[in-house]
Amino acid sequence: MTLRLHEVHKSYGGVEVLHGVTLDGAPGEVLAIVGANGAGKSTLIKILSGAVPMSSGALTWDGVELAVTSPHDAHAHGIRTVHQELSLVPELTVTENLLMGNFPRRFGLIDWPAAHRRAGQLLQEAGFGVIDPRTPAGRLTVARQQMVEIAKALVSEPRVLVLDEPSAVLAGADLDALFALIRRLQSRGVLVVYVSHRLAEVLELATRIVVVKDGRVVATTTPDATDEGSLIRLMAGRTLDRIYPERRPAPGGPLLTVAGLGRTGEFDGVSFTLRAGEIVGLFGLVGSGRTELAACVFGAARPTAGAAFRSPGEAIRAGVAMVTEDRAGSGLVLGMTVRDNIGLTTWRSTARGPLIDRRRQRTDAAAMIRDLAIAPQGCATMPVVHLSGGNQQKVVLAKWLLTGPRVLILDEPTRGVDMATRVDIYRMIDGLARDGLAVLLISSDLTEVLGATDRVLVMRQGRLTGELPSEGTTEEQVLERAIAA
Amino acid sequence: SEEKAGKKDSYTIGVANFLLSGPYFSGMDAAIAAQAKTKGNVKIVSTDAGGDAAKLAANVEDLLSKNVDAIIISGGPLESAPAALNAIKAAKKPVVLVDRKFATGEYTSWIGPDNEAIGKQDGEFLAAKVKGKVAIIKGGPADNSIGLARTNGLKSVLSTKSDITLVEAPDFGNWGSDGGLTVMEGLLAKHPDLVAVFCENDAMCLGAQRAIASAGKTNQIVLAGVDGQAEALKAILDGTNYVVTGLNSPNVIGKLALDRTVDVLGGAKVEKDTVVPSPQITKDNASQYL
Amino acid sequence: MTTLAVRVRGRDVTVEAAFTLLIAALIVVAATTSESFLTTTNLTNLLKQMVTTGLLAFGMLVVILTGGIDLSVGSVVAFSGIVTAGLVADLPIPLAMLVGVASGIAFGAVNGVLVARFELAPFVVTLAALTTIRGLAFVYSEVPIAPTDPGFLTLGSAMVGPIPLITLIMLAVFGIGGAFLARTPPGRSIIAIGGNAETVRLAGIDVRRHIVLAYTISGLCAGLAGIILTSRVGIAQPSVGVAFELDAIAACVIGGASLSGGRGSAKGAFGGVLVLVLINNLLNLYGVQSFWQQVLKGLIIIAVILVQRTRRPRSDSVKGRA
Amino acid sequence: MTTLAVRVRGRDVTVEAAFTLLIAALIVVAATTSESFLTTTNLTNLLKQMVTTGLLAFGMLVVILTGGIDLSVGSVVAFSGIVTAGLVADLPIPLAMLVGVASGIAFGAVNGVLVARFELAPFVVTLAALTTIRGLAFVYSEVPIAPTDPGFLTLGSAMVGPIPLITLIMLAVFGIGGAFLARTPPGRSIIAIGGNAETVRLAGIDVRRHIVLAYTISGLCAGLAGIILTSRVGIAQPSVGVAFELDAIAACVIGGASLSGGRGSAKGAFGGVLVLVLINNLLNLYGVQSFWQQVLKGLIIIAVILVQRTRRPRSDSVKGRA
Ligand SMILES: Nc1ncnc2c1ncn2[C@@H]1O[C@H](COP(=O)(O)OP(=O)(O)OP(=O)(O)O)[C@@H](O)[C@H]1O
Ligand SMILES: Nc1ncnc2c1ncn2[C@@H]1O[C@H](COP(=O)(O)OP(=O)(O)OP(=O)(O)O)[C@@H](O)[C@H]1O
Ligand SMILES: [Mg+2]
Ligand SMILES: [Mg+2]
Repeated sequence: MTLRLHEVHKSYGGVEVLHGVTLDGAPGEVLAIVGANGAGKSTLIKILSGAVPMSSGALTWDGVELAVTSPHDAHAHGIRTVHQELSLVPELTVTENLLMGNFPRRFGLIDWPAAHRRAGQLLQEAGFGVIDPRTPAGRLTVARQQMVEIAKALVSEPRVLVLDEPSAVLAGADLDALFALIRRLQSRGVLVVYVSHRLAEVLELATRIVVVKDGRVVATTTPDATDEGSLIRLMAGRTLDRIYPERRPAPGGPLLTVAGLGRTGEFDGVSFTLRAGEIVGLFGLVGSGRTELAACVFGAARPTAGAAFRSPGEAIRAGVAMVTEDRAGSGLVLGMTVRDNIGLTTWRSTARGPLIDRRRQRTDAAAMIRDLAIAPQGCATMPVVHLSGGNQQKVVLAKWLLTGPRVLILDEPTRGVDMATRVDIYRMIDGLARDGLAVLLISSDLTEVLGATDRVLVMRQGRLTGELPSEGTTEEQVLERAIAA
Repeated sequence: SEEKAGKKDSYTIGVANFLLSGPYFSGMDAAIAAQAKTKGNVKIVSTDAGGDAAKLAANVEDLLSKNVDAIIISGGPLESAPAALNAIKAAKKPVVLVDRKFATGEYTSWIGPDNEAIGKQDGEFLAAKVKGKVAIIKGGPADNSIGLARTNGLKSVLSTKSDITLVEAPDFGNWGSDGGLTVMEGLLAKHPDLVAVFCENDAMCLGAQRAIASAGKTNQIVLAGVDGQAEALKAILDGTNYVVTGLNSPNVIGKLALDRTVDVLGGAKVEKDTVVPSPQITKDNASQYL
Repeated sequence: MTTLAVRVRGRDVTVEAAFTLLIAALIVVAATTSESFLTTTNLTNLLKQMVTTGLLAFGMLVVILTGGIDLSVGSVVAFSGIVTAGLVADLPIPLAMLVGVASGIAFGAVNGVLVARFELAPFVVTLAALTTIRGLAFVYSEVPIAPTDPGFLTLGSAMVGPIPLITLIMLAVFGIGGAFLARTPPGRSIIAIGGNAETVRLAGIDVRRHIVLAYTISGLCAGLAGIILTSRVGIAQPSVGVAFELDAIAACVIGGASLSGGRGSAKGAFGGVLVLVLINNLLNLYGVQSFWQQVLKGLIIIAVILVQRTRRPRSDSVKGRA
Repeated sequence: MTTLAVRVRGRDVTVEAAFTLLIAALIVVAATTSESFLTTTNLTNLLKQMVTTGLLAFGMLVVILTGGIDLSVGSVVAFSGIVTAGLVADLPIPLAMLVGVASGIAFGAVNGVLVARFELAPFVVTLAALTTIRGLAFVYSEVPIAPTDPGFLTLGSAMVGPIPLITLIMLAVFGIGGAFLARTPPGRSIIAIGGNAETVRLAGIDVRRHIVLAYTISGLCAGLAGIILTSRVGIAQPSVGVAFELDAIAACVIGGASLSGGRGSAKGAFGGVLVLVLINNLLNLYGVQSFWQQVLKGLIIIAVILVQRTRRPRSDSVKGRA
């Protein structure tokens, strides 16, 4: 019994992005797909789920061809997918998002009490019982929305569960819940297809690992037969001697001081100072208030206690830049070209008279595309929505780096970014700090927070609960302060 | 009490305008109000249906809610407005129609012009003056029977003349000067050899006159309109190529209508239908209407 | 708008409090400042006057929920009315009326197919439909048609107790339609499509079919409004219904619907209809001069949505969306 | 719409090929089937008749790009025209015209502030403005005003070589306006706001100010259109301009603009204006009777957007958005 994708080709507007991919998976397997940003992982998954049609190739189950031309067909064959981009309907409740198309009915009408019960049960079974099914989905944090997305795939006992970077926005207990869920499904004979950039996780979960590069399968291996280093080499085509650059903290004068900042219901009495040349991590569990804190510091939201910038414009003029966590919602104008997105922060400051300096915009964008290795080739004039997730993240980064900031706030900057590029980003942050910038790195990735920073601020339920040097601090020490006593 | 229907010392009269946003209709509304002022004991409540038959019915209902003593319907939408008339009848109030007469339905009295006669009048004037192609600019839409009556009047005269050919503009001028202008421009492109233009009202003719002037054909084409709008009278008086119109004065009709309504309320026996004559206005007599 | 989530027997009952208050305030003002307002005649008038806008507003709401718009409703009203009036001569009245409604359904379906299947912009599709259908109404009959059969007027004038029959029909549409939107899978799908069509597609639901359904419902409501209007006025006119779509859309938006889809409710749209009808009625009862009526009507609408808005928690972001 | 990216001297020149072809085809059909089409009179008519829709369409485009809509333009045309005509008696002509345009700017700014500062839905705000401003035009003068000074007619009738002055003014608006949108920071910001206002806000750009600017530009264009129309007709009417907004919006959408904002171009909108004006002109030249004109006009518009659509690579998702 195997599911098989055979010689799958896919072109977008004449450009081929998958060049004949063949892979198969059996019930009870966890098949991991890894690859650099833009390698074609999500495209493959969209084909498997019926979201986009393949240009040529076949999908078979036990040698019998499955006609999957729509998500509906995929569902009918028991293939359920959690896509990379969050796409809940924000106005609707969790229940409705979960049961869309599968409502319990009485006399033809939706039985709402039964629906809420069923939704609660689904969440409970998935290990996400903390979520109230009656909440509008838009009110949930990104992490909880992701959990809802995952629970949604379990509505009708899938045979194949496809997860495209489900862990990118999860951390701590939520991540554990996800792993436990995957193992349970695996033991029930479900085929799990798992895409992730977190290689440690892949090595822990997978029964087999498929490495995709530039739209081709370049290797198939098992966790026993490989390690992170070899995987990165296969994906990136280069060796990475170390992931995090060597840091020798030498903080200069204070660049940004936050004192007694608070916003009712979100965080309270937060004070810290960022100094020139240092990288400060901000760790906390999901919902601890880090994003709101950053928004207030940057002037994007109004604090109710303490003073901060009054508008993003003021912050930018003062040399502060902020990469937000929600790239589709507040980081990018998806329909605009990569070049215009990169130019958004600078077209005014670099204008010549009333006109935008187009030559400068072009060269600046080109430089950023080169420095951050934003793929694919010639993407400067492509709408940013056509880029892979990781590359979109890099575009956001590029936009802010161009403002020449002295203080850089990064909210989950490596979410969805492949290992090789992450290493580039860490190097770049390191380089910026060496040039005298102060960096605040907000992250839910504990390894990253300890590896890439000089000291770590820990936040719990809207309050700073600790400050630790990164050197010599263990993950347990950080978690201890992040988790409520 | 001694106060029987129609024997009060002061009255409120409701005016249900079908469409106020034209100079003719707003003039009518103003004339009725002005005449009411002269009476001293008549109050006017006026409504505008904005050209919507259903809204007219609603407005009539609102007026009846206010318990007006009588209703004047100005520029009725149709050949008939059964529901509105029924409501008025049910409320036992008199209703006086101005401008448009209803083909069916019960009303107390009607005062208005004979639109076909005005068209005929223009036709006879043109027949005596020109030979060749004569264009017709209609106001629209196709169910507007006032315009239709005017055009039919004109056609009834001119279609019998062998030395005149009629061309009808394919699109409507919507009763405004801007529409008249655009329609005329189109006509000129297709029929450069026109000798005269008839418009269903003066506003359109004023626009058409501009188009003719722009095309440098002022000496070739004369214009004939309907209504007696001030600007048209002036153009006629000035001896331009605007040569004739037929008076359809809202002032005269409005004044008569108010008087008629008050008479009805006073219990007088009145004439049912009153045609207000529409004298032909040319350069010779235009000054007396300005 | 502030929404108080009240839970009744485990169900969410969302009370749009500020809006209800607003309408109540309008009514109180009306009742205390105009003697005529609370008379039976006037209240009956109000009930009748809300029917056309009400029917169109419900259909419009369904389309707006998908993120679309239907500009053609006024023309459909005219077409359905004139065809029905024309057929009364040859067909039994109920059958003639059925044909009128069916024509509305057909036009709606065509709009829906063009929008869903051919992915054309709803605004342009229905604007073109507005023009074409209006033209067809004139092609059918250039002149108004007054059916002589007095039975034809029954629908428009019948009373059920103190309530006009046509008002009951409209209320039924809102009742059934509201339940459709709130409690049936297709209704929920239509709302979800407006929130995020791609999500709905990925959930295995046929988005296109639901969009067609939405436009068809709008056509059905417009067709129904057409025959009711004709029966009420007693005569069908091919030129009736110009700009009806604007009031219908305004009612939905005043009632909290978002023109980008996914947000809006039958209750809200009904409230919007009430607001519009009350404003017109009041201005008439006060005897405000017609041009000043227009000036005031616009200002009052702005005031109404401003009041709603101040009750809504301020968002930090600015959208500037329709 | 297929866009061929042609690179000229290192610059991207996006040629909207299918659309240009379509307009060319329309012109060829016109020229070969109607003798009158290529006459000087007719071509001059075309040039003049596109001015009002053109000016309104550009202003509308700017608003649509932000994701908004401006329904009030027709009323602004009427107000600006009647005020200008009224003031000519007391003021020098250019000054009177300036006041007319300024009134448009003021109305636009008020719309913008209501949308941006108070976060009200553009559709309802500008619908209310449509009503109020129309009322104000009638309050200013119920009857048409014909300025007696013949100098007033100059603007509308002057020719620069074979081209009417007013056409040149409109072309200048598209030229300068197109450059504004494509090449200046506020222009690009307006487009980006339509794409994602929150992203733009976080980039330190004052979103509200730009939204106000967009509506002000629309008001300015409508004010300008008002004085030009009055000068062309020679007489100002308070009732002019009803439903002008529909043609303006249609032109933008036919030209590829998305009513949800962020997508659209001056070139496209201009093409849309051409399409609409050509359709009207052709139907008249063929002598198609009025209501058949309506029927055909709608069908042709659908055909036009269908042709555009088949040239566009199919998207995988269904949107059904306005
Ligand atoms: N709709 C589209 N139109 C054009 N090109 C597209 C489209 N979607 C994806 N692509 C291109 O296809 C390629 C593969 O993208 P895909 O999203 O599958 O990458 P991925 O492996 O999932 O990357 P990531 O790790 O960043 O999520 C990329 O070059 C991307 O730019
Ligand atoms: N849209 C919303 N509506 C209501 N409450 C919200 C909303 N977004 C966040 N919250 C709440 O605000 C608090 C802070 O959330 P925030 O997203 O800032 O946390 P965070 O630490 O940045 O977490 P994350 O890892 O998800 O970014 C949490 O209690 C969360 O539940
Ligand atoms: Mg991906
Ligand atoms: Mg966060």
